[in-house]
Amino acid sequence: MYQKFDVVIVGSGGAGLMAAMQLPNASVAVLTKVYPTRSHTGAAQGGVAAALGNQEEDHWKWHMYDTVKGGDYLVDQPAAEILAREAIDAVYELEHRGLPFNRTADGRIDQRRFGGHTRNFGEGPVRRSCYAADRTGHMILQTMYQSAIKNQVRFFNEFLVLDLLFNDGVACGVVALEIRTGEIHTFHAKTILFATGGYGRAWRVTSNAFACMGDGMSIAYRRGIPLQDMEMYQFHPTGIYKVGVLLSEAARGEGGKLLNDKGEYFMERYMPTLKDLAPRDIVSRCIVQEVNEGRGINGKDYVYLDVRHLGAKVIHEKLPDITDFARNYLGVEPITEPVPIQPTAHYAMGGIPTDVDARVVIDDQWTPQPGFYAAGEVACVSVHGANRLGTNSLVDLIVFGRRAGKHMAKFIAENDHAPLPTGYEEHSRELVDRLYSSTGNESATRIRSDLQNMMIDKVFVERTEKGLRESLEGIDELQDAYSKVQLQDKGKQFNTELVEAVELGFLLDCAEATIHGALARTESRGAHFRLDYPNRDDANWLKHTLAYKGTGAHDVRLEYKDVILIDDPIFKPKERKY
Amino acid sequence: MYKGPSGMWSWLFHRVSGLGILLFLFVHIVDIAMIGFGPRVYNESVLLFDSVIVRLLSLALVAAVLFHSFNGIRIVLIDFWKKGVRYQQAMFIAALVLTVVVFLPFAYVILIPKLGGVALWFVQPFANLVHP
Amino acid sequence: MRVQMRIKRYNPERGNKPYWEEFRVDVEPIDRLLDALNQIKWQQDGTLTYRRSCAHGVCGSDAMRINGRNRLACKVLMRDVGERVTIEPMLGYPVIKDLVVDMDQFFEKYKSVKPYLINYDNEPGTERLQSPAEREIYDEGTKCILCGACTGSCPSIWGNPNWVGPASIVNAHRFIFDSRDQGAAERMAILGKRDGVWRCRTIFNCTDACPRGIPVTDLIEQVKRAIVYGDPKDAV
Amino acid sequence: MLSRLYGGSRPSGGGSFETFSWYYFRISGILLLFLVIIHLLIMHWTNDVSCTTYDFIAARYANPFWRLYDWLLLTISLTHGMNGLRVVIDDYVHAALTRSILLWLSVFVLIAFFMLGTITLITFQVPAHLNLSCV
Ligand SMILES: Cc1cc2nc3c(=O)[nH]c(=O)nc-3n(C[C@H](O)[C@H](O)[C@H](O)COP(=O)(O)OP(=O)(O)OC[C@H]3O[C@@H](n4cnc5c(N)ncnc54)[C@H](O)[C@@H]3O)c2cc1C
Ligand code: HEM
Ligand code: SF4
Ligand code: F3S
Ligand code: FES
Repeated sequence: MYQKFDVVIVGSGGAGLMAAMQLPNASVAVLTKVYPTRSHTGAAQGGVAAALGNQEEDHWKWHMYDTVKGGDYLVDQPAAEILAREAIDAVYELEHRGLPFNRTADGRIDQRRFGGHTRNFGEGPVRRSCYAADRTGHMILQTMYQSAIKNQVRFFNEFLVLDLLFNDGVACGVVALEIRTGEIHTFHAKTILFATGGYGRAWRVTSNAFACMGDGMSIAYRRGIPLQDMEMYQFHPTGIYKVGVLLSEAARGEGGKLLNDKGEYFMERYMPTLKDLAPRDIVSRCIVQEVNEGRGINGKDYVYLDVRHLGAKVIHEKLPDITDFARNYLGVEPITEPVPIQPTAHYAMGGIPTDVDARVVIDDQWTPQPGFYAAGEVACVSVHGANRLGTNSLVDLIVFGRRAGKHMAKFIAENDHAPLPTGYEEHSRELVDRLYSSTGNESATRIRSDLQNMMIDKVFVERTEKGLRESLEGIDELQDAYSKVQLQDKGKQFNTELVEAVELGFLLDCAEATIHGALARTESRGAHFRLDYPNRDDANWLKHTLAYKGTGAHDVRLEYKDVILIDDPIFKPKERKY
Repeated sequence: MYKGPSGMWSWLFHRVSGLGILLFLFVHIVDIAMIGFGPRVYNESVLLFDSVIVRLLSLALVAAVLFHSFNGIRIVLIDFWKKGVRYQQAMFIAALVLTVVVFLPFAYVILIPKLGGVALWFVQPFANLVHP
Repeated sequence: MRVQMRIKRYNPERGNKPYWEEFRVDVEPIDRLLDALNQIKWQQDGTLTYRRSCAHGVCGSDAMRINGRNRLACKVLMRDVGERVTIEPMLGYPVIKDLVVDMDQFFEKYKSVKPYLINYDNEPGTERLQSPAEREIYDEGTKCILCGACTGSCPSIWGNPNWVGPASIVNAHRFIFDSRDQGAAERMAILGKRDGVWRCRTIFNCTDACPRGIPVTDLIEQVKRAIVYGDPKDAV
Repeated sequence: MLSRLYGGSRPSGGGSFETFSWYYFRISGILLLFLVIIHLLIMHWTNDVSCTTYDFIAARYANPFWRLYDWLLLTISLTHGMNGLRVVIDDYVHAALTRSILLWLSVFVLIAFFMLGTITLITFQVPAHLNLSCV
């Protein structure tokens, strides 16, 4: 089926919906592979940072500083400035749309502390995170969906986008599979926004939803668009052992501590000042080091998060989610027992490169790809650099989602529909038909679990040349195997086996770009820690990786792009100490 | 049916009892209307109420009315008493207990004149129907 | 532990009658029911169809009828369901395939109660003020993840699919009782109609079913009182 | 500033028939509670059913209070019960035509029984001689 819109937004998480809100007078279609309120944004717990200064003095510049430093200086600083400045308005916009923030006694939006957010350029913690109980992401998603209903946005729910169409370098549409009927649809548009989220499912232990399969990144990548800084992947230190479900940083914010097999609160040894509240990359690395040195619990690959000393009252009142999750998924009672945790794959700092208006840029010259936009976790602006601060992702969604929407409004006023290229559905039909008709007898389950195990063994918190090389071979083998995947379910209607198989293909691409980028980057920075190159190397590596899909079967071409710094001594790269 | 401790049984009983009472009400209006036809017609029609089987039915009616009334109060309390929702389960049990407690003496009073008949009815179900 | 899973299957493309199928899985007691379903799908029968996304009870994808009660498959642990478990799609929705039900009408009903902030005043430069106490009044309703478990558990909806259902009322409540909102009267007028709140006969299945622990019936009763009294203020 | 609580723009909701119907259930229910239980006590407790003969009824209706009492019982229980029936029909019958046929039918039944009961109560003439067996 063919349909025509001004704007097609792929993804109904925070980024996609925030953009949709800015386009009240355009014809907008939002395509999503799950119902809008099932998007992964709903899982975010902690909060959204903005220097409102409702609780104590705060300044957007301080926020910008924390963002740049937290990202280990791989941050494009003008983008970080926009993030910190516009966060304030974006949060007010959400409030006006009805978001039920917690309130201060005088009726203002309440704010609390969060890891890495400081006052006066690193002097001490500041209350910057605006929150709605322990479900800020859920409230953002609900509020935006409600707003979208009010504005009568057209949703296409349970549509899996398969391909992005270009005509002469101008984006002009997407092709999608309607999951319910198995039909292929083409959406012709003047502009397209990708807001498809991350790819945490590439790791066995992850906080990410099943839907986080890197779809948008891979679709763009297959169409010749680079993926930026894919080696920068954040592992959150406190995921529930084996399950990966996140225990929010709030647990450590309230005073929870990490414990090893010897009964030692080991963070005190590594980071004497910030201890357990050091940034996520650092804490994750310390956990892995403990495990590697044989101090994991019972010699296994996990440690404890201990909140027992906080007492039942604090645990019940301030950490209800944690209690709930620990009881539910481990059968552990946090009031009397420590909770088994391990680092869990959490957030992609990298993604489709964009400028500050969310326009996709395809090379080191910042050449925009007309009509194509990306925002949210799928995009790399880059405001998170090598490590994202807690609560900064939601800021990213609302600030750059908003800018994307505003810029698209301008774009559609100035441009007409580019015609669709010939045979525009061919590629997608082939993709699907190949899976239907394959008799290769390869199992998607096998490939997926091999990939997830490999990524957690070799492309995790600590990386080495040897491991990365092995994973390079591994990914090539898996890519080959993937072309032989065979389905049991040959039906058309609601074929989730087909959907999973298509997504697996996307996931492999993202893993591929990640591994190539990581192998090439011979330094340690933020979340990318190389045992064989343990230091940051600004002379050679203060630059973004751009990974392009090559022409051969397993080719990946790497290019690099400078990090944009501003001329201000405060923001000059220096050693990151906490 | 939905499993688990909810208010579903109370709703089902309430609905069935309400409709049951309504059915009886129709019958009752008709039989009272018989008084308009004079004593003979009425007395004969009302004789029916004396039979054992109908006595058992009117027992059911009493039970239905009692449960429906007490549960009706429970519903009103749930609706208008702000804490009512919290105690719905307890109030359901209370309604059941009250129903039984009030029902027993009623049953005794209604059945006692015919206890012999009741015993007989179990042996010879139709004997009393024809002539009580 | 070894568990027998009895699953109600339905595939519109292969014959048109639902049927029961049994699977055996080996699971850990603290595995989620969703893990067991995945195990079947990935290792035994790729055609088994159900929705899932977040896997930890916050997205609302996988509401289904588990041993006769509506639950999220990712929030139920295997040790709590016993060695035989019966899984069906939720009642009250058309079934698309296996455990997947058609939620379109559910969302249409949700939309019908105007589940968004209505405020006709000009937007202030900063936030609209709201005291913590005012915020607290509508807190419960904000937890809703639109999983549909409540609506699918309600006998009123089994009988009358047009009924607006508990989930919509919970979300209407969330705005009716929000001090920043000015659309209470519009919503109350909608909910006062034939398929509005009055179809709720306080059956409480919804409260049992809600995976977020929302006191659904309580909120519905507050809305009823708001309509009867004509003012939300008197209802809580 | 926080006094903008539930600002002026909240006219009263409700007022529709369904709202009234719901309210009526509760009010009539409470009234019925008393009327029915007293009725049951008189009919089944203080008297055995075998005593409720023509003469017994006639003796009661000699007093206009009992006529009024029974008329209230009739009216309220009939309207309450028929309202319930209407709700049940609404719940289970969805075909528009069948539904409206049934609803009209129940209106007719309601009126018919109401008339029958009312006429009985009004027109009944107490005979001169009563033969009370039980009292
Ligand atoms: C447990 C957890 C807690 C977090 N807590 C915080 C926090 O406290 N603060 C913070 O700032 N950040 C937090 N984050 C990170 C943040 O939630 C995410 O990065 C962010 O929500 C991503 O939003 P998004 O809009 O980019 O994408 P998503 O919300 O992931 O949405 C992606 C959308 O794209 C759609 N989609 C994807 N592929 C396709 C396709 N092929 N076709 C059609 N549609 C498609 C999906 O249906 C979905 O609607 C947390 C993350 C996790 C996992
Ligand atoms: C004796 C005191 C009575 C009380 C306190 C009472 C109370 C109620 C209440 C509160 C309801 C509403 C239920 C709801 O909305 O869920 C109701 C419903 C109903 N009542 Fe009564 N009632 C009484 C007597 C009667 C009588 C005498 C009849 C029969 C004529 C009757 C028939 C019905 C019916 C048919 C319903 C509808 C049931 C439903 O919708 O599920 N009730 N009653
Ligand atoms: S109220 Fe509860 S059960 Fe109902 S949709 Fe919302 S979360 Fe689900
Ligand atoms: S189950 Fe249904 S009847 Fe009301 S209390 Fe819940 S909505
Ligand atoms: S998968 Fe999200 S609620 Fe179960």
